[in-house]
Amino acid sequence: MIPVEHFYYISAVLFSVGLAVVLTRKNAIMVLIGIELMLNASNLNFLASNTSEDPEGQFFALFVIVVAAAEAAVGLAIILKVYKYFKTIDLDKIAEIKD
Amino acid sequence: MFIVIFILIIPLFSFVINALLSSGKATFGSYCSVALLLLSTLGAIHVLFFIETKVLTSQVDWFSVGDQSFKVGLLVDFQGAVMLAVVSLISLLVHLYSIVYMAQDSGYGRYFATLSLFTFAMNGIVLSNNLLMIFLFWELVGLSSYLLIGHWYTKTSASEAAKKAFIVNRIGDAGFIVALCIVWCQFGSFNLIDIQSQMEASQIQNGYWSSELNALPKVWLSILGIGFFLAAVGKSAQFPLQVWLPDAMEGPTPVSALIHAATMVAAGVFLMSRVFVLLDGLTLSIIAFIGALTAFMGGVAALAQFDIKKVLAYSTISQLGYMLMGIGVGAYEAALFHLFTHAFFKAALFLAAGSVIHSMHEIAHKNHLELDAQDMRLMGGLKSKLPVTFYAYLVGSFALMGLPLFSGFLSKDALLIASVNWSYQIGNVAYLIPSLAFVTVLLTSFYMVRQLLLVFFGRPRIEISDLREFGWHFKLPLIVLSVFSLGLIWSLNPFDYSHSWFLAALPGKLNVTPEFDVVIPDLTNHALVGVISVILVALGTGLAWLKFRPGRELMLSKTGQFTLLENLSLNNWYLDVIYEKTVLRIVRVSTSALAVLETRVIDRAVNLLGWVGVVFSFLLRWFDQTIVDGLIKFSAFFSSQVGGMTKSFQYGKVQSFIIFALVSLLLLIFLIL
Amino acid sequence: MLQAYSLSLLIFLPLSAAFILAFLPKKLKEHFKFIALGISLIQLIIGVYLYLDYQPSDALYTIEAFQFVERVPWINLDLQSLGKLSAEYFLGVDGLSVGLVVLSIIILLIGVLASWNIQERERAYFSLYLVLNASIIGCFVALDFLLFYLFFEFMLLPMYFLIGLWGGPRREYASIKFFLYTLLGSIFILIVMIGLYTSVIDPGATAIELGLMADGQPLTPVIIDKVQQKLQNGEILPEQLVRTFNMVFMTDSGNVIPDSFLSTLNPQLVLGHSARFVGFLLLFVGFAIKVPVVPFHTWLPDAHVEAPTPISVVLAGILLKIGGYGLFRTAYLMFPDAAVHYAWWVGLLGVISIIYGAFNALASRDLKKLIAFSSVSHMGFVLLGLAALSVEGVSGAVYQMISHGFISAALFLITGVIYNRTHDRLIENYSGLASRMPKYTVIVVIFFFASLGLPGFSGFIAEILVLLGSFGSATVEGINLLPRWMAVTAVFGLVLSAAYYLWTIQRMFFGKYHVKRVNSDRIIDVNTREFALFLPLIVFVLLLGIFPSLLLDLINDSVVTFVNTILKF
Amino acid sequence: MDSLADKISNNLTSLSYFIPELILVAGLLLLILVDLLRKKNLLFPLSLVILALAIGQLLVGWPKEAHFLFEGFVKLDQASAAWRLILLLGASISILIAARGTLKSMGEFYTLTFGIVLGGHLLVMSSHLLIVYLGIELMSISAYALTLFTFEKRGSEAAVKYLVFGAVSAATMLYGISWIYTLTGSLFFLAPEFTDALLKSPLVPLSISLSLIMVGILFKSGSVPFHVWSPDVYTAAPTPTVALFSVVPKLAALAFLAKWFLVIHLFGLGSINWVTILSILAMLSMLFGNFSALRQQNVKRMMAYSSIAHTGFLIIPIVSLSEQATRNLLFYAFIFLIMNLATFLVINFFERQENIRNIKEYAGMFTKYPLLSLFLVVLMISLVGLPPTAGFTAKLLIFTSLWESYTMAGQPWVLALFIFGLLNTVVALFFYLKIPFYMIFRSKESQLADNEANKYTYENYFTGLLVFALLVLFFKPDWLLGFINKINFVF
Amino acid sequence: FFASLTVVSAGYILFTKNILHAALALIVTLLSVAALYVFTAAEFVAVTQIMIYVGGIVVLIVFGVMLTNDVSGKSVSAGSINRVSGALITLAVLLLFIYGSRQFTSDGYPIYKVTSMDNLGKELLTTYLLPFEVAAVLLLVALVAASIVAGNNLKSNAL
Repeated sequence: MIPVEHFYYISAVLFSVGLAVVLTRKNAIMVLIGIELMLNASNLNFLASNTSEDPEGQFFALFVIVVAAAEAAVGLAIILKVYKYFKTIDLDKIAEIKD
Repeated sequence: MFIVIFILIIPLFSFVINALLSSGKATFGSYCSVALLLLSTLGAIHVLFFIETKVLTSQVDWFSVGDQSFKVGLLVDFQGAVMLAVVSLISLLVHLYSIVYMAQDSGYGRYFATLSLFTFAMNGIVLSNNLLMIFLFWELVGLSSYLLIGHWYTKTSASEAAKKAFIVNRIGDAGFIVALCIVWCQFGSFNLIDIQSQMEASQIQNGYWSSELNALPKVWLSILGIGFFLAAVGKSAQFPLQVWLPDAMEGPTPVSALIHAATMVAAGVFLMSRVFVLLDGLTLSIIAFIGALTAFMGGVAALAQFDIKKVLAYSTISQLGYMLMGIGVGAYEAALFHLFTHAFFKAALFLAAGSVIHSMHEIAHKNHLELDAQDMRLMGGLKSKLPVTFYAYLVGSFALMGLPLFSGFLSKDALLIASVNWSYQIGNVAYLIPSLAFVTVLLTSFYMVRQLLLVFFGRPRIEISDLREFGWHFKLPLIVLSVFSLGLIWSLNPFDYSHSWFLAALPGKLNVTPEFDVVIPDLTNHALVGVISVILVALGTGLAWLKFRPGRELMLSKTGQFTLLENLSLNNWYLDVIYEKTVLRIVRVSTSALAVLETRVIDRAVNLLGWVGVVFSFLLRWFDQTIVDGLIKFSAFFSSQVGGMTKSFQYGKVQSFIIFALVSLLLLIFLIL
Repeated sequence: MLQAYSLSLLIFLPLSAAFILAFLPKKLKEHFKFIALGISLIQLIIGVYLYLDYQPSDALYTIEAFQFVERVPWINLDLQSLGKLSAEYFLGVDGLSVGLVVLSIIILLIGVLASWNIQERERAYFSLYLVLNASIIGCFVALDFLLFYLFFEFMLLPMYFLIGLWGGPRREYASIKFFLYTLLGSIFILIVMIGLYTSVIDPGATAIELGLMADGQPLTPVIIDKVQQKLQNGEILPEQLVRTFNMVFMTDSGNVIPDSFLSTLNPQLVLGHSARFVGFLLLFVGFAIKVPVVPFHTWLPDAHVEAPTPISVVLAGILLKIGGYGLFRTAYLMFPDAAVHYAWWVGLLGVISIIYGAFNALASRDLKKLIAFSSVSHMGFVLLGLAALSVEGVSGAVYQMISHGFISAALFLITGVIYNRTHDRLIENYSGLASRMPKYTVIVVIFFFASLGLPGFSGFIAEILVLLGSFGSATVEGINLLPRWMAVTAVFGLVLSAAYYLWTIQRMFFGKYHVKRVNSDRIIDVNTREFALFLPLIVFVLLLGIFPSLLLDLINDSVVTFVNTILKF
Repeated sequence: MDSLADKISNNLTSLSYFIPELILVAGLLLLILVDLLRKKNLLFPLSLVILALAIGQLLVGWPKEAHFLFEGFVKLDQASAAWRLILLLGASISILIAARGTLKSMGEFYTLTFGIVLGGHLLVMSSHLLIVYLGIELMSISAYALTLFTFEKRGSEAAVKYLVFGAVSAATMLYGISWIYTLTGSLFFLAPEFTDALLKSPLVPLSISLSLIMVGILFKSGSVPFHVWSPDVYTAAPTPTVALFSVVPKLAALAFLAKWFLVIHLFGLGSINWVTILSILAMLSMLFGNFSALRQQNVKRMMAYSSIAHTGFLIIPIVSLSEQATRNLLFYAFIFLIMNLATFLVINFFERQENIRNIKEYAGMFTKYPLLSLFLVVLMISLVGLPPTAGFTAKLLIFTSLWESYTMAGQPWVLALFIFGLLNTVVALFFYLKIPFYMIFRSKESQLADNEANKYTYENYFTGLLVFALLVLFFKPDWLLGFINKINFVF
Repeated sequence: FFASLTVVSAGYILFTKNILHAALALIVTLLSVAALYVFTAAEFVAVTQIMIYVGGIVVLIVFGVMLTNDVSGKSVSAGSINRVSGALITLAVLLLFIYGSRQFTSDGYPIYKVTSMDNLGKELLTTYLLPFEVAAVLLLVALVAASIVAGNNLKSNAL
């Protein structure tokens, strides 16, 4: 068996990687991918901690997956829209609104 | 008592009548006021004969503050009654005189209104039984003086003179107010009689001056006296505030006679006599010294003037100096005596001078000449043309010089003796005071004789052939005033003031200042002093005769060179210049400095607050854009320098913000931990 | 009927009129001013009634000490664990305020007359003016802090617009400056207000809460004592405390909750200072801005210079007095300990204002600015008299407020007259006006002399009282609150005021007639309407100068109570 | 474990308490249907009817006592009922704002609005972190889409920024929740066991996880430092939706924060001083909000910063930590709702009618629309917080509770917050008065006043009504507070 | 093994330049995470993960990539920004989290209990009814949102 700490470490690493992706990649879709990674990290945590009779963590993870799907759908739709207007999805090139 | 109120109120009526009448009926108004003033003069004389040594007083509540009440009340004692009579009489005569003198003036009604207002206010000062009321009327007198000096307001010099007079007076009033504060604080009352009795009861102990109510450090007693004295200095044109009086001659001449010679300027002396009990040794010495100094300075300043009225003005200053010196040496009754005699002869002189000036105007008008009607260098030989004027002037001058048989001799004698006695008592430096006084006697006779000679003797310097003296409006006042300048009116023995009915009627010594007991004048030196003064008068007359005897035409050219002394005299010791250079300059500089402070510093400091707000917002923006973004920029820069991995400096906004948020989050967590 | 509702009437008449005005059709615009005038006249009648019917009373600061009282519950919140909170619609006047109310009514009436020539946007102008009217009077009669604060703040807006819309060339700057300053001040006041009402209870309502008396029963001193005793012994549960905005209860230190923030016994510390002292200072600054006291005065010259004449009149005549009145009613009465403690500083600020204002007036080239600075100088006397805490001083301060109300109103009307004609207020551009405008000159001379404290005019009485009072200031523990040099220094303010006024008269009115950069044809003397504006002011100034008891009898008892209340502490 | 039948019946009973939400869901479906049927005209009235129904149901079924519903996932008490009422009102007014403009005929707009409201409802009622997460996500997803409804370049940009920021926040929050789960083994945060578990938890992970959760909440409420999305979104999104964003998600998040704050405050026993932290955040919010607003030219952007500042004010009663403070929070929220929405109503009017977006363009509008301008002045005064508007009363109340809290606990940061908050009011004056300033003092030369034409617009009436409410609530705050006071806040 | 696979593939996502590669790596990551789920006895979740994520989300993403990149003709890659700051932050976060996780009190080797599918279903429709319904609504809303966003897109494309 794997010690439970390992799950936590892996989840932490996963979250960090996700975060790094979000922070450093210019491409909006990459950012979305990063977010998915972060969500997965959380899920891993939930499941790792779900030791009792009550499968609370499992359900939570399930719902998170569902929400992630919804979010990804809307997110991609928005990105497409952006692409239509800006002809790019580089986040740093999207800067129309000024003070 | 009713009659006293009546006397007080009558001039006010006169004021109201004149103020409300339209300009068409101004003459009627002026006669009205003459009639009214006649009434009040009669009343005053009635009171004078009736009063003797009684002291009439009555008061009612004016308003109350807390449990203290401020009262209005009247006080008539002998000195007040005499003063009242003098003021009323001279005022009556001046009103009468003015009817003709001002006949051509456009501000006729205004003139009479203010003149009546002045009479009212002056009566008020005389009759008030408390200091607050005195102050009230004191200021009112100042106001009417202001208005009368500025009567010809279109003349810049007149309006400036008026302003100067009021402001300088105001400085004195500041002293009055301070003194009032001290009195109120110490006695809780302004009533003169209360003050006197409370002052007697008060003590000086351990450096504290304690009355029933309160105890103040001793120095406040001196400040009190100096405060009152400052008021008198302002009003009575003493050094260093005498500068306004010569300028005040810009006013119509009757006004100068009434206000700036006879009555108002004497109010300072009158006030000092009213508050005499409150003066302590230090104050008295200061008063004596300033008085004597002013007498001397005024005398010197009068020496070389060419303006007929200015000579008289400086002479007034000088005489007022005498009076205050008298107060200072403790001879307040002598001072009052001189006040009254001076009032008459100086009024006579001024009115006579007015007559001369009026005549000169007449000449100028007839001959279409542009000339200064007050310049003595243009006069001369008027004796025959204006006989009544001349004799009035002569009598007045003799009284002023202090020749025996004239009133001035009596009162001046009394003052001189008092000062001599006082200096005996004190010794040392104090001898300076009688010495100055005696020198002034010499100066007085010199400038008066000079004036007489220049104006009335010799050949006329301009064409005066068709000159004619004016009617009874002029003559009557001149005659009456001249009569009052004779010694016999005042004392049966014209050589000895101690026989004067006036001095006899005054109550005994008033001085109760705890610390310092002023000596009772010792009359043994009487004869000596009298003789010395007469000799000095003769000397002065001689000198003047030598220099200005008819026929000698020297130093009269307008372009002539003046000696140092003459310059000093002509310019009144350069006091105006000095004030201009110092006091006014300081005020001006500090004013503009404050104005600069106001606009530059204070306003800015406050705007700074707003500005800081704006700057702050920009800072925040800068923070938002530079730090938040700049952090990223910097990191990009950093990485390009160190790592050389990226070639672009681009940065993404959203992600930068996320970084910013995360940094905040981390900070937050560290804050917690 | 009138007795019971006169004060409400005073407030709501103009308010409802403003409302009606706002909806009247435009074609009636010629009549708007008559409506405003009518309202003011009705107010005048009520004011006269107030003045005549007011009975001086030296009752201590209880409800009974006030007259024409109207007291209706307004806000009653149940804060449960914090007890209850009550704000009332509570109006009333005592000697301190009755004179100011009458003054406001008169000045506002004159302001309407002075607005007769307003030609643009009459509807808005008169509506705002009436709103201003209501809030000013509200300020003076409100005895509930929240109500007072409401009126205090409410005043700002009409003022802001009146200056900003009908003002001079730099009006926008001036109005925003005015607004910000006063708002900043009111924030300070708000802070203290919150502190106060959380610390003070309403003994009456608390008694009802405790069952000591039934609802509707009159509040007797016995009950108050009982409640206060219980309060001080900590026997009242927090839920039963009825916290109040009532200014009268705030005045009584017995009503302060012992362990509260502003407790009199052991006040808490704020930054090392007693909370009560800090509270006093905040209130002081808040109102000092309004007074204005140097160095919080810089809004005043701008606001005055830019404001239209009637608004300057109201601003100088009344609004400044609200600052002074606020100091009396709140800062001093509610924090007597701090008032005594800071007397020296307050007095110093007063003296500085007097001298500083006078010097600046001397330096002003603009006539209106000169008068604005003279206001600063004269209001310094109010502060000085107040700081002295002696009966004379405080009476003088109240007197000065009212006297200055009349005089400064007249002075601003005076500048309005010349400005109306020539649109130029620079003193140096005029000379010898007396020859062309004799009546005007007479009026100017009268008011200038009144303002510089000539006896016979109201200013003299006020200033002499202040000086007497501050010289012999109240003693606490044997030491005078104010050193004597302050009074002595203040006297020189009088000299300076003579200097700047006389200099102005001499420059503008005397000498040969000559004007620069101004159309000479427009220099005409005052007309009848303008003269009618000045006449009542002359009468009042003279009346108050010659018969001070007309006013002093009214305020005397209240002043004595005021002083005793503070010194008793 | 309860039997299956029990659970089902439990859920069915729960449903009866859930009628407003059911109406919303049903309405949502109905609207989609109507939209599909191309009955565009029906949408607007229908949505209003649905909301009215929901409000009516809410009032009719006003809970007498607290219920845990659906196996304890939500807690229905009076406080949450009040919040739901506020959210429903906010949504209704927002939809009314949309009456002028193109949004009116877009079915999706209504659907998504309902989605946001539903999410808000869940959030304020939640007693389980899963519901919290779902609620927030529901709101967010709807909001991302709504941002785009201008269908222009800037809208899409704002949307993508919003999306990225929001998704990261949500993920962060989720990670925090997962840690909390690890720590406590339960997510029913209102249960006593949860509190006990928190108390026993080690400090470091606890503080990290709670901070992470805070990110999500602060993001939704738009407070510093998680505010950066809001200016862009406010600028670019259509005005009615901005109005909606400024009220519904924000207030829902704050309501949840109020609840959550009590949990993590742990009766003052915890080792983390959340009061200080939130005080500082509130101050920062006011600071950034007000000062940044100072130099804005765009009205909506200014309002964005204004609402950030208001978030700071709204946090004040939360940190005051008393029952009364919670009431004051409700009061403030209600007033904020009215004044903010009314302002957006006016802004929307001007945007549509005059195509005005920048403050300077308001010049001369006073002569053209006197009444509306007057209302706007009152609204701005209310937003500043001056009498005689309810904005003042609201501020007074929250500062009172803060003051009380300071006198009780004496925390220095609280005092700082107190003074700082009040001083911020002055700063706020600057920018709020900018609009009236331009409207009244600056005039456009070419404009002719045609009052009559603009007198009777529906905006006039509606804004008038809201403004009137603001005034009334100043003079008689007890009417509302009396109502709020009846609410039982015992948890 | 799966753990290291997860980490490696995630790292690849982070560092790869090609967005398609990233998407593929995401699949690997997700699969290995799913495998980890299985270790925690959550088979159902693992299955869902594979179905929704791999089957749905990743496909979506790949579509997204295709749609946004090939049209412009640019290379299907994405640069990176904020490298240093991003790395620093990430590192800090990572360290913090690991430091935090070390403090969890744990029993070392927990025993995960497999919940039967049956039970899960029952729970989902009873205890988790509300979240379930909410999730349904959420999906609906998301559908509407995505359709309006994308749909309008098409519409305006058509125009």
